[in-house]
Amino acid sequence: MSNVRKPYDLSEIKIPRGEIHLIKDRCKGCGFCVEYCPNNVLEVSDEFSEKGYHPPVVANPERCLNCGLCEIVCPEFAIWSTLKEEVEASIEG
Amino acid sequence: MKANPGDVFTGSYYIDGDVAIAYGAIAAGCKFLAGYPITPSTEAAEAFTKRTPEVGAIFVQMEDELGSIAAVLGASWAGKKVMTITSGPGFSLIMENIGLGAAIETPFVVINVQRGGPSTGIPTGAGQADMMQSRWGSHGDYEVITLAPDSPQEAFEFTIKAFNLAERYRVPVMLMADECVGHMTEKVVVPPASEIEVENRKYYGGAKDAYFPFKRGAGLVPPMAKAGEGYGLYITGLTHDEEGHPILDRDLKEATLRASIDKIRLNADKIIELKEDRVDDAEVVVVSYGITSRVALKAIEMARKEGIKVGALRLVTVWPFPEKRIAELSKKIKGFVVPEINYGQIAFEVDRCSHGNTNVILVPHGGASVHNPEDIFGAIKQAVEAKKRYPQLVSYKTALEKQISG
Amino acid sequence: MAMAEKGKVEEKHPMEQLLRMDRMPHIWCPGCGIGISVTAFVSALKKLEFDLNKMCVVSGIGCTGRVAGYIKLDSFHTTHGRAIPFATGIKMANPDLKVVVFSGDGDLVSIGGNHFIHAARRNIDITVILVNNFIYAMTGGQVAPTTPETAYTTTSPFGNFETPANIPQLAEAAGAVYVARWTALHVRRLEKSIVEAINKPGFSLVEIVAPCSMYYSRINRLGAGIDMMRFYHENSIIKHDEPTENLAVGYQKQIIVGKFIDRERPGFIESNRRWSAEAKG
Amino acid sequence: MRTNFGKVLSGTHNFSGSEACAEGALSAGCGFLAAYPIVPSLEILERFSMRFSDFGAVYIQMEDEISTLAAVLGAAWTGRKAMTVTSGPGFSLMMEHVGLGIMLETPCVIVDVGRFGPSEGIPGKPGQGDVMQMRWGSHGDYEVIVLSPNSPQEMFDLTIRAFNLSEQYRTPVMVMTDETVAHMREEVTIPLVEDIEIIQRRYYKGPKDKYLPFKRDENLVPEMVDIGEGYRFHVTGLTHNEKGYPIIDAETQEANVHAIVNKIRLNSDKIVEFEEDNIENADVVVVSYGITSRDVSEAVQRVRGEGVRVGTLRLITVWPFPEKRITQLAEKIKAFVVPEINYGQICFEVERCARGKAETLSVFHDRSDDNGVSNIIDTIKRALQGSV
Repeated sequence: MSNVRKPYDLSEIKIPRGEIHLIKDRCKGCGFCVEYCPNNVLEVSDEFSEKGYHPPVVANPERCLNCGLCEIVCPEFAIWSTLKEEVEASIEG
Repeated sequence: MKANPGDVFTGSYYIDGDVAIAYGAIAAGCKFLAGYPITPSTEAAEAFTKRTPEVGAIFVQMEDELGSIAAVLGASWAGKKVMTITSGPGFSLIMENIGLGAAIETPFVVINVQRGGPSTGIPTGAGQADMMQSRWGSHGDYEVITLAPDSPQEAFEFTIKAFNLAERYRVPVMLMADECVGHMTEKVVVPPASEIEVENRKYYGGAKDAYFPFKRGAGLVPPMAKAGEGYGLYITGLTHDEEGHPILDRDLKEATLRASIDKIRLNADKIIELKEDRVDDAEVVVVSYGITSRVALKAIEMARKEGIKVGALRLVTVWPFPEKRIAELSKKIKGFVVPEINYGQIAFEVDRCSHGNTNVILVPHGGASVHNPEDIFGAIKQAVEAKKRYPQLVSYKTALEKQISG
Repeated sequence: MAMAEKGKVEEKHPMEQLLRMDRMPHIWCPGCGIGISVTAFVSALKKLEFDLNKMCVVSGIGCTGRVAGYIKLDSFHTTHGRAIPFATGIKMANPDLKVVVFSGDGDLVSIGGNHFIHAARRNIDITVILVNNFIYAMTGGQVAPTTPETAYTTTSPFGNFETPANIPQLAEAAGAVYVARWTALHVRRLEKSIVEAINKPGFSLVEIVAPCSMYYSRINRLGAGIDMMRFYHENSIIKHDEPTENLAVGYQKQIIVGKFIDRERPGFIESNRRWSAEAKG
Repeated sequence: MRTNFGKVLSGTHNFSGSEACAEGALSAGCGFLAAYPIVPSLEILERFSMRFSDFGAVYIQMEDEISTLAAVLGAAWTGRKAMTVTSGPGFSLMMEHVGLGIMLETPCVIVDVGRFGPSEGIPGKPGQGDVMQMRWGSHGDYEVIVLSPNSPQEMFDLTIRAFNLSEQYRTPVMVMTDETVAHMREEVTIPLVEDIEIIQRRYYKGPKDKYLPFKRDENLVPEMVDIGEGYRFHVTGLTHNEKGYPIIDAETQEANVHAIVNKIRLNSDKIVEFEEDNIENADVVVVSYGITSRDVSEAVQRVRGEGVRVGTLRLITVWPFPEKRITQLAEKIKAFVVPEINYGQICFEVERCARGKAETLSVFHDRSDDNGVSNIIDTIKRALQGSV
């Protein structure tokens, strides 16, 4: 977009890409992680866990920024993210 | 006196023991319940609460059990029939004011739905380990009455009985249920009000300025007066005389304490209630109370099938203890078997009252479940087969105990 | 398949080092806010700059009372209402320890109300994390000292008519030096407050308004835990330094959150030492 | 560790029972006392609050007796020897935490200065109405150790013994005294520090991650660790396994109760202590404890002058009760006489253990009555006549 000015340090900014880890059988399907993921990485799956809950599924893995909110908002210690890579920022992002 | 029809929900219900307790209390005319939630007794308070608007009763959920029992004592002196409902840890917390209640001769009912202990223990499992506490848990000397129901139907009936005894003797009455009875759902028949005998408090009727709160007539139980009716009551937990004044430095003989104990001890024969089954020809008598008496029945049938003559003696009132009856039986039989969901409480009392005339075999159980009838049966066989008089109370080694102690 | 199984075992949640994984799964219901309070606490612990071996957690009875059993520090699950005095004993006997009381509203301000007042008054150097779910959940949903007016519980079947306790106001009046309140939704801010509270010398309190998705929400038909979280999202407002008299919580009304008190007051041990020194001359 | 034993007042002093108790506690290494003021136990806290800083101990007056015992239990887990002091009503308030102390198997000492009860009773007069409460006052099954001193010297000695037993068996131990013993002033000899026998806490020394708070030795007693040493242990008042984790099933409950009860029952012969006098050839034995035993001495002196063969048995440990000895004596004598400042408590236990072999006569020992001692004498005589 031409009307967006390009930050002068754009080349230095690294955007983290996270990887979601999920222990499905700990999930009790409360939906907090799905609801509060700021980048809508997660969705409720149709799958059943061992105890009959619907665990989340990583629907948009490329959008995870490894912010860690899912980890802290999950009451069951079932989900967390780790840093996979850092990518160059771009204004199209 | 008959129960007030408005308080009796006549009918046939399929309810648990806790709810039956609430119905019993309401039928007995209880108009004030103070309590604090504790498993496994909470359902009783919940059931009571739901009925409060219909019968004009008050339920207050206090900040803790100490508050609850104190409120109960206050409400009793304001003229209501009162109770509190609790379980083990809460029961320990009310100990101080049980003593106050006994000292100032206040009628009230305490429901203890016993769970596994000590401490927090097993909240959802049965126990019978507060039986001695119900008699001895507060400091100083006092006497109380303790009842133990073995079914929801009895939970209903005994709650009424508890209120009647409390009012008749101006004394704390403990209904010692257990988690099994509290949570067991069975048919409970609530008869019409005309068939429920309810006793009301004896109030003083004389001149207001001549009223002494602890002055006894022939019957050992002093009549009561309500707060706020011009009697100028002076009630204290300090040791007091007939007028209610503290005696402190005066001679103890002026104190009414002895009389407050004697009103139970000397009336024990009238208070004590037992249920006996096939005791007359028995070689062995199983002494039990509460849920354990139902388990014992099974063991008794097993023994009878093998030709052993076993009788059952069930304590309806656990305190006062049926001293005389136990002593009498001890001379005739080969042994008592005492199953309890504890490591020996009432068994010691049976042992004491047997005066070494017969063997006493405790069947212990740590709690959280009921006895295996096999264990009680085993103890019955041990009692029949015993060749000698044991030097002291013996504890039957149950399968579970064997497994644990290796 | 075997590979996958193996892979599963190797997956380790980053909080596991501070949790008793042999006790999992925990007892809390789906959508309960206590689990989030624990994750916020554990994240806070990771940010602290002292030896966690020197910290212990004391709980009373109730759903939140079970927290001590899941945190892998020296931990005590004590009697109902008495977590604060138990913690006081620990702190007095060994002032080098950091002591955190983690318990519920009924436990700490009803049956334990007296101890709450006096520990704050003495300014005992402990941190109290109080999960307020407006109900006695462990025993099946009875009215609590915090139950909002008109809310239904099993022992207020016709709606609660009692005035609930305003916990931050109580804490302030009694003498607490740090008082904050967040909902279970404000996890990051909550985490920060827990760090601040633990680092603050003296009696600090963090109240967490949390969903009881099983009893409070079911009896009052408020939906699942997620629905209560959405309610917090829409109805909580951050007002730092708000006078605590304004912090009462009504039934499904606005919840004011933030840090309300952060002040200095001599602590019990400090005063005790000063007085002893003076007395000795 | 923190105790400065240089401050132990070795030597002979004229102490009240309360002062002796406080000195005994400090000499035993008591590092923590929490209490709430109640007559007639005040003098113990007063003495302690004057002296604690010399020993590096901690003293805190809590908001009530409930919190007091909770604080003591918390303090005990930091490695300090801890104690509380109270009287009747306060003791009743402690009942729940006696159970927690038993369940967490926490060493601590509870001193109950008996006043006349029930309820507020007569705060300034001695009572022995808490003796059954000591044994049965908290809910659930457990066993306790209760010591009963009858002089200021014993207030000193038995307070130390109480700490020793509590450490040895990892259990709360109670010192049951009474208003008179607490207030009477007598000569008390405090030995040299090296002559005071102290049993230290048994600590676990294995690898930190292998510590099990309830793993038992052959005496069923588990080892302890202190908070803050990196063991990261958990303990709970719920029924628990060796690890200290709550387990809700009958088997764990049985194992838990079994251990708590039997660590005292199976060791009771080692714990039980009593004192006998003129037992040989006695026709009547007077069983007593605490202050009552001193009145018994006087009564017995008098009747012996009349040629009555009477012996005495004084309980030093009231619980565990010397069951076997009473049964043994019952075979040989005609009757037990049991004077107590209550309407009959330990007499029931004597009666039980006598197993019908000897009679048991209870005496309400009214110390406010000039005839207190002669009531005991009369009962001794009645016991002799009754059986002849």
